[in-house]
Amino acid sequence: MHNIVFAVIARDLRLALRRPADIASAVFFFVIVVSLFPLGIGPEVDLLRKLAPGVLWVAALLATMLSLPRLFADDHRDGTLEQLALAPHPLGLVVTGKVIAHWLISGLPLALIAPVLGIQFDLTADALLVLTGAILLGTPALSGIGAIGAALTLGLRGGGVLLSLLVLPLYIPVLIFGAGAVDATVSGLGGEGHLSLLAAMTIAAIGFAPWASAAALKIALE
Amino acid sequence: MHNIVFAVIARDLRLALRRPADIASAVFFFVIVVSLFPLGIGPEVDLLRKLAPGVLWVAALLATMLSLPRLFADDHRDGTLEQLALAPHPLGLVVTGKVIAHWLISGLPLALIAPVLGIQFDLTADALLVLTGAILLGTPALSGIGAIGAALTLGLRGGGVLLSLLVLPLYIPVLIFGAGAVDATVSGLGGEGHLSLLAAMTIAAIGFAPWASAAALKIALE
Amino acid sequence: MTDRFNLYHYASPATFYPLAGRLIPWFAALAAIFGLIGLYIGMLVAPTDFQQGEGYRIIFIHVPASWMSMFIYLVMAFWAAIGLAFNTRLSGMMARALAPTGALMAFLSLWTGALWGKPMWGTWWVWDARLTSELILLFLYIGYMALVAAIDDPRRGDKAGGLLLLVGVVNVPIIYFSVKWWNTLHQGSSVNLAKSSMAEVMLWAMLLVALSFWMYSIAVAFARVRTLILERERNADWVKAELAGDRP
Amino acid sequence: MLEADNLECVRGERRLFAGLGFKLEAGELLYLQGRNGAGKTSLLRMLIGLLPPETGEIRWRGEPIRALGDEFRAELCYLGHLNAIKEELTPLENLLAAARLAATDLSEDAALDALEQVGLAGREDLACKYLSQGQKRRVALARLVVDRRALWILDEPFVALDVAAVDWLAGIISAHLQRGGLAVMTTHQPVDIPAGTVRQLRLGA
Amino acid sequence: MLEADNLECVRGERRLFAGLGFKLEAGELLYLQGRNGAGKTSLLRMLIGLLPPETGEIRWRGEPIRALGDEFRAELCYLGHLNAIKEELTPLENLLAAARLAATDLSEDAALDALEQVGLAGREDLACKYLSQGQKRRVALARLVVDRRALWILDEPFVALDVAAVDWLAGIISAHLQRGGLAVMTTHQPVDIPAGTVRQLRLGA
Ligand code: HEM
Ligand SMILES: Nc1ncnc2c1ncn2[C@@H]1O[C@H](COP(=O)(O)OP(=O)(O)OP(=O)(O)O)[C@@H](O)[C@H]1O
Ligand SMILES: Nc1ncnc2c1ncn2[C@@H]1O[C@H](COP(=O)(O)OP(=O)(O)OP(=O)(O)O)[C@@H](O)[C@H]1O
Ligand SMILES: [Mg+2]
Ligand SMILES: [Mg+2]
Repeated sequence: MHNIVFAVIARDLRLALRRPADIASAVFFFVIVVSLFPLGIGPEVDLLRKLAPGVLWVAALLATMLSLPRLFADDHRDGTLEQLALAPHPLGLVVTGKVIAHWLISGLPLALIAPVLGIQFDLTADALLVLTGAILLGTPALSGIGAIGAALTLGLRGGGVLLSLLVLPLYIPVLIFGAGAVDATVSGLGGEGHLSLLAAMTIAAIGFAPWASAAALKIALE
Repeated sequence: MHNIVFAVIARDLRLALRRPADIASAVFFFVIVVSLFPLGIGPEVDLLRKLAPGVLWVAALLATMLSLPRLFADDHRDGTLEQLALAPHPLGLVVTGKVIAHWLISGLPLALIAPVLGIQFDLTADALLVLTGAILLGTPALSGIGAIGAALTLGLRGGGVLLSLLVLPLYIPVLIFGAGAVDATVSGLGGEGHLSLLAAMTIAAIGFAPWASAAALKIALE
Repeated sequence: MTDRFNLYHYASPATFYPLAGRLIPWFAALAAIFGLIGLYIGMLVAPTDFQQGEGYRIIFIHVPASWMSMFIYLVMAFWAAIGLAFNTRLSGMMARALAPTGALMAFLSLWTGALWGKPMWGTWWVWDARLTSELILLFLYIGYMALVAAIDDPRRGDKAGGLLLLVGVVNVPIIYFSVKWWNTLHQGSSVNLAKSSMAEVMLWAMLLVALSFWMYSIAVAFARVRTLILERERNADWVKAELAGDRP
Repeated sequence: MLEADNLECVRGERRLFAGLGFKLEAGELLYLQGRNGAGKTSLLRMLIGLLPPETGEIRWRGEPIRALGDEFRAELCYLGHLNAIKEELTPLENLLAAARLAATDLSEDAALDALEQVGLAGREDLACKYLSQGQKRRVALARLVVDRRALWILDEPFVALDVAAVDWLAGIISAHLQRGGLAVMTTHQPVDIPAGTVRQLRLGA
Repeated sequence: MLEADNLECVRGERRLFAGLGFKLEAGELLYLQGRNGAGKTSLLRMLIGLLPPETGEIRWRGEPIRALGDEFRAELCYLGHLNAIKEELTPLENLLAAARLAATDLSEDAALDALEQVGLAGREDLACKYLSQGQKRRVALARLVVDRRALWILDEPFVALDVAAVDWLAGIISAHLQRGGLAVMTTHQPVDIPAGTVRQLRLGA
């Protein structure tokens, strides 16, 4: 039963490794967007420290979102998705595998690089720790929710922009609690409450999103 | 000779109108990103007013960038690009047409909606005027530079993220002078200098970018 | 006519490979010698600056690294132009081989600059024209490497990468003249051919380190070019012979 | 084994066919004919359960396929207009991944053997994007060599193949029928399937 | 008129062919044959100037095509594996847009007439994404009906067409040859071109 989940993860990771530029570029995108803000806003250190959580989270959101359109599109275009839908196991499991692979490729590297960027914004060690934790906890939810959006917009031309339109509003809670956790730590209130909410969202998203996405995929395939 | 430019513009606009969700979504994306920041950063009005130019410009950049991957990809996938390359006129003219159409679809609507968003950030009438002017002047350069990136990454899987990696650094000057113009107006220095630099960049980009893109397209078609 | 022939002769990977192999040790040795002397003068001989204290000595890395980062980009753009115009095989490989060194130099320039900025300007980083354009240079290097890595067909990769190099070349004069065109925090140019405002020892130290970086870049670029040649021509007879160890 | 009853297909405002029914037993091939746009592909997509018919029902071993779900799909092998191969992976990797995802067993040796049979010996390790149109189709067809599922649904399998490959594929389909398999196939090229019972069904006026 | 001289094609590390040459005069058809992966598509892409040959030269009316550039392309009509139609546009819009972009004149009446000839009457105003595989191919082929350029390069034009459409297309190609046109074509299906001189060229061992 769970073989299929691992088979999908293995295949997606292999495909990603076949073009390592992909993984690297998502991280670079994150880095670049984070560095853009100071550019537009100016160099005051105090101001920057205040912005840091918001900017980092928005950048993580955008980096995740940018990789979403291809989550199912490649498989759709070359006919693999059809074959996956015809395989003798629930499509939801296949999607679970794809969501996990997506997180490993896009979410995890962001969490690993985030503290380095945080240093440049002059965040304290505590805040950095919470930032990393929050991104680790929150990005799986981003991948899960994103999968629903990607499935719903599959095959629609202009899907990329439509997708962000659907997905961004749903990302807002993650953004608020994610940035909130860091903010709370910086101001000495402790971010645990925010973090546990993030964890709850992630568990809900991972459990529920694949099945919603699977239903959407079946509609797209008709 | 210039017929071909108009023919391309007419076709691309017709295609865009066939799926109006596209144009609307770019604008919505812009609106959503701009509204995300106050969420991640908090509600202080003074702070927000300071952020406004940077945030608006970064959002405009990202909205433009998001629509870039499809600039040539659709034509490439269905074989139209080959036919365009085989037509008996310079490919650079074709690309000029596509860049203009791209701007009409993605840049122009942003400039029209930007002042409305600026009001929410409490900008003065002067600053709003300069903001609109700057976006009007700067976005053609974004489309032009973007075309080069789109052409270079055409057909590469994972091109979307690689594309942003190539294009975002080149967008930085536009961002700096665009946001700088508004900043200068807000602080009473006058934004004319920045605006004329923006105009120069746009002229250079529109004149030069289509030919560089055409060369890149020929490489991609080999 | 013979000139032309010679050029093509050395532009052929089969002749360039052994030539580069013979030259590498020389360049490496020169790099070490110049570097040691330069750093010796810079760190021990040059006087302490009355304004900046010992911290200013970072200049002996910072300035040569900044120069090299721009110069290497120009050289890559030159090779790109040759490659696109004459379709020579070696040019693309030269550009590829130089890129990591260029990125390293740009990174060094930014890093040492930032280190220096903290004591001097009270901040690691400001978004002024020179600093920004140097950062763009680093991103251009990275973008170039990512682009050529993403294209499997090496010839196509060379062409696409070459185009990117040529497009990005506008950035180099911007870096160089930014201090003149905009009023920035960053210091203006103080070394020029006619007269130098710097103390002579300092100038010497800096030039020696710059020479050392130069030799180093050539040596590593040649080493990389050799592996690239082997990889690309692995089916050519001469490479097979080379790998089998038949060649003296 | 496979029965269709009173099927109706409506695309947009066009009724492509109605009242269509057939019965197919073990060892039989249904050869679907009809001009371009007659609704052949649409019918096939109904048979595999991806397109719900307007009216009517499709049964496999007597049960409606919607009710069977995974049980039906475990016996089904579909080959569509699209090849369902990944351009970045090599033919070998593609074949192995497809087998794993379809939950069928396939050893590496068997896969290599299948690739040799479809004439891709020497190209097992070249990424599929470098293959020619016909070679890509052959990678997709290699799945059939090792496939032992009962029902094959093939949408224009002969497209892009050269003459030798067409003959070879016809042989593979024959062998499948002789093993007691069923197949539904469309093609515009006249092809001779040497064994098994061939039933014809012509769509459209 | 069209001459190729000592062409060599290398893809990756594989030499597909070398020393290939031919001459084609007005009214002649070059029928390119070869198994899958022999290099037919690659050769066609060389002839249209999109793929630079490793060595050798291609001449049109005695001049190298690289030197001719737009002049050569003004006389060239290429139909590849891909249909080059926009899924969102209707067949009519597609045909008109293609003509404008190729800088050839085409009135709406002529376009409608062409669509009727390819059997798409009644579907002129349906977005192409709703068309069947074969109908999409027919939209692409409609360009040939009105095309009067001298050199046609056709890569497997018969794919996905039903029997009636295959005959029709063979007739269209014949008419082109009789008008004094040239054509280079590949196909794996045996097709009979009634008029004009047919020369054969077989690639690969
Ligand atoms: C990350 C920050 C920095 C970057 C990217 C940077 C970049 C550069 C570049 C590209 C050059 C060579 C250009 C030329 O020769 O005209 C250069 C030279 C130089 N930099 Fe920086 N720099 C940075 C920070 C600093 C700081 C903080 C100082 C000291 C206050 C400094 C002092 C100098 C000096 C003295 C030169 C030599 C100028 C000359 O003699 O021509 N730089 N820098
Ligand atoms: N929305 C729609 N409105 C009208 N007609 C439609 C619509 N969608 C599909 N069709 C028609 O439905 C048919 C689809 O046919 P299908 O793809 O099943 O044909 P086919 O028999 O497989 O043809 P081919 O031999 O060309 O592959 C086409 O005739 C198409 O024009
Ligand atoms: N990078 C590469 N390395 C090795 N071989 C390659 C590479 N790229 C392409 N090829 C080979 O080049 C050939 C391309 O052939 P082409 O597409 O021209 O064939 P074709 O004659 O049109 O075949 P078909 O009848 O299948 O359409 C294939 O055999 C393919 O395997
Ligand atoms: Mg069909
Ligand atoms: Mg072919």
